[in-house]
Amino acid sequence: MDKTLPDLATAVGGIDDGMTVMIGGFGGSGAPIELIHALIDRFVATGHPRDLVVVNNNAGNGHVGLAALIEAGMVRKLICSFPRSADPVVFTEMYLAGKIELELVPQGTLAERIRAGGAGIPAFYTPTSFGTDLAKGKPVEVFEGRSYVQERWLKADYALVKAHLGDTLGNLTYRMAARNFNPLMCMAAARTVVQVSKIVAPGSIDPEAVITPGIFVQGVVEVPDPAQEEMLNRANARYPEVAE
Amino acid sequence: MDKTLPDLATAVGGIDDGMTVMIGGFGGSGAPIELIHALIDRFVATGHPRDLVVVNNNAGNGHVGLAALIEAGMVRKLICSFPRSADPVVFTEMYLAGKIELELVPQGTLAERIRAGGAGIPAFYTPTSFGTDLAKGKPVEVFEGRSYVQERWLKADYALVKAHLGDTLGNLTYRMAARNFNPLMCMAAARTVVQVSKIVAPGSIDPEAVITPGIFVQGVVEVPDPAQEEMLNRANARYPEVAE
Amino acid sequence: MTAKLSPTQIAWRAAQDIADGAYVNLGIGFPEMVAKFQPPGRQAIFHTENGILGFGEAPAAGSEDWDLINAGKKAVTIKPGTAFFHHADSFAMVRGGHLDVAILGAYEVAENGDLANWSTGPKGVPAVGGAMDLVHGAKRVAVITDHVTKDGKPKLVQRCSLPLTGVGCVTRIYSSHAVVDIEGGRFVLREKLPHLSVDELQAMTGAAMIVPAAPADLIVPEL
Amino acid sequence: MTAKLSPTQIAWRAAQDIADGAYVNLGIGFPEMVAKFQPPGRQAIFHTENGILGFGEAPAAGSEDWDLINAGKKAVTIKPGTAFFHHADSFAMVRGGHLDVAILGAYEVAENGDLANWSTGPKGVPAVGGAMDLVHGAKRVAVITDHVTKDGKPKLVQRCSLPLTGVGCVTRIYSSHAVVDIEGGRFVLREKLPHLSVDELQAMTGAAMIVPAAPADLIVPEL
Repeated sequence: MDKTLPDLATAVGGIDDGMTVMIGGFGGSGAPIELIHALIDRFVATGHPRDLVVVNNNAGNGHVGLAALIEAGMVRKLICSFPRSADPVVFTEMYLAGKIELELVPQGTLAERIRAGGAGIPAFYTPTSFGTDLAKGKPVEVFEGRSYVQERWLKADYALVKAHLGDTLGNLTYRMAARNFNPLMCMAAARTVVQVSKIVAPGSIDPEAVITPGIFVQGVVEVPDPAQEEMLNRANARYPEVAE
Repeated sequence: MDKTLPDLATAVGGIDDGMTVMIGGFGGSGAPIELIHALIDRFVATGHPRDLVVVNNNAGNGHVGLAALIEAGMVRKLICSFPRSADPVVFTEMYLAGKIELELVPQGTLAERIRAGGAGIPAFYTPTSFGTDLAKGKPVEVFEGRSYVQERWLKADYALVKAHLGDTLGNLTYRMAARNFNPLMCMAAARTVVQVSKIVAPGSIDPEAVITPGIFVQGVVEVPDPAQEEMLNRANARYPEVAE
Repeated sequence: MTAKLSPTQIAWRAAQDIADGAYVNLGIGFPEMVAKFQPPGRQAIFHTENGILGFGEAPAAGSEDWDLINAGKKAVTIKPGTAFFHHADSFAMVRGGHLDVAILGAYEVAENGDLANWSTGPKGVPAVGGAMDLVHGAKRVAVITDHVTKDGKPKLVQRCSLPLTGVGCVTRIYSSHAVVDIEGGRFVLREKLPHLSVDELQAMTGAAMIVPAAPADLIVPEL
Repeated sequence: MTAKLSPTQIAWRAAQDIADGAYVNLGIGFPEMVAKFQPPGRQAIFHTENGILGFGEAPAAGSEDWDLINAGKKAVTIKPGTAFFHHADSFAMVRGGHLDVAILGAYEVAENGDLANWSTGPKGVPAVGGAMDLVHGAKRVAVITDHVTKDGKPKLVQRCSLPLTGVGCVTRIYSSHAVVDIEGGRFVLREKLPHLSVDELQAMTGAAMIVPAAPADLIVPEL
């Protein structure tokens, strides 16, 4: 019953070519940088996984984390709401060169589609995007005189998540606004692996304070001092580091 | 900006005839007994409110709280999942006598309909109740080869909620399984009034520990030692107390 | 030799199929007993609809906290690793397919997997609770039940006559006399009480069972 | 006399209409400035899409915590009464109609209330963020904008030519030259810069305005 994973490589070891992978975080906050980098390591060593469909709110920043994953050429398609950032050059160049697909989803719809995936709700109606280009091709229904767009659930093969504390049963807490999409993605993936700053014994987290109950988590790996994307980018970091 | 209400009578003073009122709790845990009794007091004194539509998971127990509200003749219709209890005599007699309507809703659908009401989702699809009597008359749609029932949001004019701590901005915590439907009902009512064991100053509740953010709450009233339905029923309590 | 298994014994048998670390929801009443019989070395994590995962046993009489109850409104306890959550999150766990097993009672189970366990007909007060969600949520839905009604009528039937809880949802039945799987719209006998002949069991069953060459013996300790 | 209001001044004007205790979402960039100009004695509660209600001002440089940011990815602070929550709960607040006001930027606003503020057309990388949710969620959706584009073309138009963010959602525009309401599918002039004639303003506006007998003066302090 202990969900502790020995290392990051093990955590991402089951991600295969073509899988849909949800990656938590909003910009840098809550982004599981170390899990992403472990996935890049595997690709550098083996050429796999590739052709991934990645779900994240953004499209990465600079040349680390999600941006590095995209830059490595591992991502076939990105599902996100806001592929802009302080330094979006990687995604922008690949998108304009036709090397990566984009499914643009309004942010609230993205969050709700992921929750729906986790909650067994195959479709729901939202006022968001009605009458806009992003509603094209989607069923519209009128309820109580107002028009709504039908949106479908979003599920993933894997979720890569960053949390703060995690116990060995997978119960999680988050740090402030680093919560964002992470708890939802835990729910929506067949397999959720989580990097936590500290793995603690069951009972160390107050039952009232658990944000993600362990049922939504398949593995936890300890990353004591996780990198923060903003700090890496201020230092002009790249991943993998370029030998020159 | 201070949402503190002076007393229970004020808290329930805006509930008018025919309104839909969500009442939190699952059985006795999380049931806002004192708010319900204040509403009964108003009815005893004024004859109003009446013809209420009440949403609760159950139908009351014994002769206090929700059971007393029903017994007083204030409830036209009950929307619930499980109108049975250790002592369901009040609802059972009135239902079998045709004096109260019942809309029976599967428990998970009830919870999700309330959340949908709070989240601006007018309808969603669920596998629950497909092929059963409770799906009769509801639209069915097939997604990825499986059949789902369309369910509609549920909203209320008022929610009566019991929480543990509340700050003056309406941020709330709950006690253990007394959480249940309460946070959802806070979201789904035009006006949510909450009885809390203690009103505290903003900042007294850790921002990570807030379960219901204040945006979902319109008023808080302090009830320092709330009655527990199970204990009232063990003492064969009635509300109002019967003078004999 | 036992004429039939007691409810406690049926619960024991059902408990033997629950893996270590499994997330399990036990229906109100009789199914709740399953929790008592986890095999040594295995620890399931129990879910209750009203918002607790990983709760513990009943507290001693007199030390109940009525904010800490299960779906049957019985007092429970917390233990290391317990988590609380609201009803929408609770049923996200159910409907979203996160539970490994749900074990429910039954009025009738049909060979097509249909279950009737919430209404005995139009009389009385109907009550459904979380059963309709559970039957479409858990990865595996099992039923524990007497093999026949008090009047001796089969509870394992061709088609349910009572209002359905769910369509084609049950995959295994632990009865007072047998363990029966549902596969391809048919009852498949897996285990039967040793003293009982296949013909005797078939006579108590409302639809033809597929019977393997040698169905295993259903052996349960005295409890 | 000011030729036109600066963005800061537009933000000031918009802030004057926010009630004490209002729940407010400010769009990324220019609208964020509105928070600075709450009238004395009033305290709005600011919501950010990424899961904070009631956050405070930016921290001093060097003391940022990058887990504590707003939707524009700028560092913020907590203050007494702050609450954290996940994205689905955050957009439940938005879509569920719990916000009192959302103040957004605009490329174009049409007299029918349509807003275009997310895409300047098929070139480049499209990005929508939370704008499409906000325009259908908040009780009141206001826009702050220059009255005309850099090329001098009207931003208040008959019909939007750019991809829409939302249909019929905007009810008030705070521009560099005027305050304009949208009512019954028409622009209604409420306030204009004192030095500006109605004809001059109309000439800068892409659709005919309804002009009351005496539109109020739009008077904003130097900031």
